[in-house]
Amino acid sequence: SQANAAAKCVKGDRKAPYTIGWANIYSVPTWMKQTQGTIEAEVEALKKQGLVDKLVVTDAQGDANVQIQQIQSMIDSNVDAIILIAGSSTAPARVIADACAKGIAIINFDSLVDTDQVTAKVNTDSSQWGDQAAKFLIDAIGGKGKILILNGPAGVSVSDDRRKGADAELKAHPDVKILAETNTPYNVAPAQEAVTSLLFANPEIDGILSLGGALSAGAVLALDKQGRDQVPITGENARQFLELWKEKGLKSWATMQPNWLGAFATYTAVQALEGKDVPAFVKIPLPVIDNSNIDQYLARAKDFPADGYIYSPYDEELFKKLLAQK
Amino acid sequence: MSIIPSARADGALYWQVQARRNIGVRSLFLVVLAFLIAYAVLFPGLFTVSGFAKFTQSWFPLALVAMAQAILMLTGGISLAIGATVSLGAVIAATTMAGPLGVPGGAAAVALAGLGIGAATGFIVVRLRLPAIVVTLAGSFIIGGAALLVLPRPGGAVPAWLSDLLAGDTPAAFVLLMAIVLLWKLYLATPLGLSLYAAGENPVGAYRSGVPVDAARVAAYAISGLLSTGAGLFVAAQTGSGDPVIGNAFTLNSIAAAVLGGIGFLGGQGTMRGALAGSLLLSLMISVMFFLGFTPVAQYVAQGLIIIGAVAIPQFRKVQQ
Amino acid sequence: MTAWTDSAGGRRARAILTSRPFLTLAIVVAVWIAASFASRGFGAYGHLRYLVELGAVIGLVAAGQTFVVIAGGIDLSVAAIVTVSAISLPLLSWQADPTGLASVLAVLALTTAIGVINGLGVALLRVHPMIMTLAMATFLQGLLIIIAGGSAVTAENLLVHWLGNARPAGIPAGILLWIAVSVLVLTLMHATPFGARIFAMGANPLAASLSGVPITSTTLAVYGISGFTAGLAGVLVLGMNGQGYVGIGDPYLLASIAAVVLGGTSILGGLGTYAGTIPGAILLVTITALITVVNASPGWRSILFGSLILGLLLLSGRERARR
Amino acid sequence: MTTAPLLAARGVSKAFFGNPVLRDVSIALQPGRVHALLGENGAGKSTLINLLSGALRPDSGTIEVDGRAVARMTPALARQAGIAVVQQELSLTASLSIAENIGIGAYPKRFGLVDYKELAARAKAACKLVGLDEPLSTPVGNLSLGRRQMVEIAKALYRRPRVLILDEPTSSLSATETKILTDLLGRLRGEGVAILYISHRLNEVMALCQHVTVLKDGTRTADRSLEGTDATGLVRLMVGRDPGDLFPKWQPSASPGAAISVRGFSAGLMHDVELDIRTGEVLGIGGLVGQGQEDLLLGLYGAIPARTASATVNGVSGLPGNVPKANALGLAYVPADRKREGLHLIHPIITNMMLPAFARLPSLKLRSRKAEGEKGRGLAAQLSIKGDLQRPAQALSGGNQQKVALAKWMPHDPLVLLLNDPTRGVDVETKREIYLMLRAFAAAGKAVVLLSSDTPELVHLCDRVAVVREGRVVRMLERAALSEEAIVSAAMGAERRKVAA
Ligand SMILES: Nc1ncnc2c1ncn2[C@@H]1O[C@H](COP(=O)(O)OP(=O)(O)OP(=O)(O)O)[C@@H](O)[C@H]1O
Ligand SMILES: Nc1ncnc2c1ncn2[C@@H]1O[C@H](COP(=O)(O)OP(=O)(O)OP(=O)(O)O)[C@@H](O)[C@H]1O
Ligand SMILES: [Mg+2]
Ligand SMILES: [Mg+2]
Repeated sequence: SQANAAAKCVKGDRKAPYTIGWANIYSVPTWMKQTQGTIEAEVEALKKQGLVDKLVVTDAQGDANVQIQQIQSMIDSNVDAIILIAGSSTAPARVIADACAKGIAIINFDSLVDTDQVTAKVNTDSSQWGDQAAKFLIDAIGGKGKILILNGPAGVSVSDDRRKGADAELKAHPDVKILAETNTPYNVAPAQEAVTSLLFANPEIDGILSLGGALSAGAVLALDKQGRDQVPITGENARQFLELWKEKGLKSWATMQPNWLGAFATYTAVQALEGKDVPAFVKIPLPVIDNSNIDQYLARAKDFPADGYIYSPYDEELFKKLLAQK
Repeated sequence: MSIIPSARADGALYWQVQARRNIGVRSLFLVVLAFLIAYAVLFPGLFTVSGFAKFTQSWFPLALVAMAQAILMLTGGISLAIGATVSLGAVIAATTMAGPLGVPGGAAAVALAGLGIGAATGFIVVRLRLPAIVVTLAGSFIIGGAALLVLPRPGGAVPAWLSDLLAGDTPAAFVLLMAIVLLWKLYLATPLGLSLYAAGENPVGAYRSGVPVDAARVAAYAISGLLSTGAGLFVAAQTGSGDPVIGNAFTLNSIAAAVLGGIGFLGGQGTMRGALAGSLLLSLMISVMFFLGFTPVAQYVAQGLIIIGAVAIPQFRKVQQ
Repeated sequence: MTAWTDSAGGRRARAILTSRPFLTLAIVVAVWIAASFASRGFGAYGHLRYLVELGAVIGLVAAGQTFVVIAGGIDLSVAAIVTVSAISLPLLSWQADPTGLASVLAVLALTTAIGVINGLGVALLRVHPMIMTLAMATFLQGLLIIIAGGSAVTAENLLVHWLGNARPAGIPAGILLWIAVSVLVLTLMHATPFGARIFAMGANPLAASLSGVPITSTTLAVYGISGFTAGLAGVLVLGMNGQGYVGIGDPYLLASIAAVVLGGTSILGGLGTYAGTIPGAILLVTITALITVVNASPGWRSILFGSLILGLLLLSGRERARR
Repeated sequence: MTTAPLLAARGVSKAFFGNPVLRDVSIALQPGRVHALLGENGAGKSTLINLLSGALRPDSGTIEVDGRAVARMTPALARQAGIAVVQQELSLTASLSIAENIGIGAYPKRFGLVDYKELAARAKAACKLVGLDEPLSTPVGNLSLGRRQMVEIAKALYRRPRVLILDEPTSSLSATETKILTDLLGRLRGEGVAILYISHRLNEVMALCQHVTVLKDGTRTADRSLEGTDATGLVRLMVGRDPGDLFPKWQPSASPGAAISVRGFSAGLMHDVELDIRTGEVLGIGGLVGQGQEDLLLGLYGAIPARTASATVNGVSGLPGNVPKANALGLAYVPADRKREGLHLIHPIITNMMLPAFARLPSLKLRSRKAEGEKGRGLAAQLSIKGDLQRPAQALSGGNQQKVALAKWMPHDPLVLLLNDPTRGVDVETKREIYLMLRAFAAAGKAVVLLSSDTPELVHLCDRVAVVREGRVVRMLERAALSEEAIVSAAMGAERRKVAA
């Protein structure tokens, strides 16, 4: 990129304080609510610096088509930046391109869109997630055994990417036998139900490759309720899972999709509007939770909702460092 | 029989009948009009070509699925598979149009899939006399599964020129919608189309009067399937690609739009113009609430109130009269 | 209807054997047997017991739904009500309530009130049930944004925990609860004037009203019951999962409707029985479990699930002609 | 007559679920003849016409058109053969306009579309014949029962039938409309149309028909010319024994006390009504169809909003605000449209009979099936409703449905009976029973309000008749002044004035 080039989409004709549009796909789930919390906190901080004027929030109620319409409305009302969790990895691509053409800074995080017409994308690496999880599990069961794989909903990029990421490791270990796979929403109850049925169908299970935190909690509960021994399991920073991990003394590993991605996206948007160059893709390193640091996480549990996610701490220094990486 | 005199033809009958049908939805029209005005005040850009184009593009797929649901409800049926069918239409479009079949071939595949699924559903519901609500619930899993087989994760592509044509800066979607409404009017003016109402409200009586009741109902399902996959095709063009779960929300929205528009569940009650107005209201509501700066919580509450109000207030006036 | 003829015993037995509830039950048993051959663990006592326990949640939601459907309506807010119940219970716990009974009662009062508001909209504002309950579900989403995640109190409620985990005499408490509710529901439905009014209202509201059936209060009661049973299901599901979360009720909307219809209740109202909904609910969880253990891609699994429901419907689900 | 019958059934039999409804019945419809089909409720008349028109198929026997047997009669074939059936308000679609209803199944087409111009012309012609003057675009749902009946007839005429079958076409028509219809049928007969006419009003049959077929319990008991028969003879043919008088001997039983008294009453179409309903009387309500009579009853019953300057109902002042309150005050209402307003067709007969009881009993009191069964059987015996009470009400013939709609109020011993055409479609024997019941009811010091389209009924049964026109009670005819002419002329007053102006 050129020396003083602004970030993509940004034309330099917008002046602080900025109006930020937060195009949420569905604001009801707790993860979203926590994310919204980090965004609001960041906006407050930026307001104090005179950089942000107001935050406009939309909720597409889970409907990718409505999200398109709401982004269109944001364009129509000429917001300065849009931060976005996409309801579909393809659907908003065209409306985002329109926004980009209008000089609106677009920061896409968490669920990404297949288009490069954005200022920046911010995310952990889903396929790395799957890869690391598989590595841990295969290691934990000694390189061979029978496992279950728990996936998020079918037809959604994130769950598909995580699963694909695990493929290489699994292929490399032919002694690891996949007994069964499931696709459920990222929720405890459906995972628990599915795993219970699988437990009865499969008397021997050596490990569970779970690619979502609530799924792991459901699996642990299922094993517990059916009086089966816990097995090595991968997971995520869902508070319920971490508490179960400690309580049952699990052999486990977890990573996270930090809620502060929202705050970071907001920060990045303002930086881009302020004329700073930002990387087209900011890869957030996957934080790892294991037996060495789980207590630090659980020590902060009280600050997080019971059905929420215990995310790692963050501050502006972290954001600066992340933006500086090339 | 000569005692039946041949009176002078009354050419105005069609229009009188049409005018009568406005009576039931007049107050909904007023509500929609109020929202339109509010929208135009909040967003004057609505009156530019591209503003109008974008606005109608948001509405278009919902309008199609509202029609798809309404035509079924008029015959006393219902579909919980509308959303899945939209998804299937979208993924078929996104996987065929950029390939050797090209746009015409892809469009034909989409249309055939819609007609075929609709006709099959109709056959099962009508000829095997199974409750439509569960048949289509089962159908939603089957059709949704098929969409996942066609495209396991979002992807595919629709030629850019088609996207620009249908969902660019021209009000092509609006023109298309008008054309579809016109076709619907034509269909309703055919004996089979008009039979919809009789077949829905009073199937036994209609059968005895010589109405092809079963054919009318199966045809309704086929048309409904066509409209749904058509909505899917549009969504694919609008988004430039396919997504196997993109349509999910359309199922409930289509029902909400139809019922909001005064379509009854027992068949034969309501009009398509009502269903369209209902879908327009649902679509407008989203934009108007945005421009009023509602927070998500307020959006949910207002949405509930608007929907109830749009149905309750006219009812109230009716009771008072 | 057929199960309650007061004619000779033999005819009565035949009526029961050819009735929809019995047919649905027979299908459940047949599916269980067939599935046990395919997968050894499927027919294990523990698994079947678990399926029935899962069925209890659907069964509870579907109890209210059966009332509403027979009364000629439909309740699309049950999923949101289940979630509200599971989420708000921890918020409503008090120190002075060691058993947790008071908070459970408070939550049930809340969900019943939500149902009654549905009823008010339907009966007084004359809003179509589908619209009224859909709008209510939307309201409740807004409410959930406010209350969800707000409390960090896990469900430390003894009663709820007991419901979700205890097994007196080897039978999960959830199943016992379901049995108790079923007896009550069946009695209310088929052995009281209130039940008769509901059937009359669903079959022909105009004629019912001209016969003196108090339409408004009956409607309020019906939707109130639906709110109550959905709330109860929320309490149970909270106990079974140890934790409530937003979306916990989502699976129960379509499931409750499907259980009602698979059990032979007419979606048009006026005909049906909860006796059919019970096996209908078990049938649904059975099929879901069956699909889970089948190794296939998500697309094929979905297709298989739909086809199974359709096939079973073909066996049992003919709508009777009416009008 | 030497020509082959236009339409005939030869030895047809039909059973429903093993219960024979028709046994070896034959009937032949000749051109230029009005053929009466008589029989008690449930004798099988409707079933026979359903066989003739292809709506049902016979178990054995054949249907012949123009002397040739038709292998498989269907509604479509029947239509092609020029057979039109007037069902009793069964075949209309409420949301379609009059014209669209009339043409349905046989729309004139142009380029594959319905030719509205042609449709309007032909529908208008058909409407004119039956005296329907509402705009053709009016949705049928907006019409009263009687007007819908006229649409149904116009619909049959629209098809220019060679064979016209009418199933109780006059059961909800007033004398004036009946006259229009009978004149019309006379003319059609002159055109050579074969007409099959079902009615329970024997005076109409006597005046109109030339030939009669009588069914009893599904078998044909008579098939003969009507010449030389009188009404008594007809009844004898139907019931197989000598009939008594149709109407009970009138004896005054009215007392000066008012059961209901309203001043300045308005409800629906009715306005400014002053009315006293005395205990012990049968008060008739007459007039042309659809002048607001029904709203009068519904308003008193609390079923539609009503306003009054003052009102007393069984000693309590003010009108009941809703139906349960009206029931508590001792009012009961039997609607005219039994299928839509009176009955729960899909529910067992016994449940229908018990419904008012269910509405009043404490909600959570346990029911006793046994007691219900006994009470139901008692009612069925009282009103001679035959067969298993667990059958759905829709399995009953029309007349028997009417009896159920009436029977359900009997156990409650209402103080005021509001009746809306209670003998619609009821056979003579049952009518007689109902009349006896009503008079006995009045004699027991209760009040009966009888809204009826059957003028003889008003004349012979009532103590007084209030004639309603354009939403007002225009005349109150005392017993001494009661006659068919008096009622009809009071009802027609408006038309006369218009003509004079
Ligand atoms: N579809 C059916 N299923 C069962 N029973 C039927 C059916 N249709 C008619 N019946 C029975 O057949 C008998 C004859 O009925 P039908 O309607 O022909 O009588 P009807 O002579 O027309 O009587 P009405 O004068 O009351 O109209 C009745 O007992 C009725 O219960
Ligand atoms: N589902 C059903 N079960 C039993 N009988 C039925 C059913 N549907 C219709 N019938 C019978 O079909 C016959 C024709 O119906 P229709 O409504 O014309 O009766 P009807 O006797 O002519 O009544 P009305 O005298 O009021 O015209 C009736 O005798 C009725 O008993
Ligand atoms: Mg009959
Ligand atoms: Mg009859």
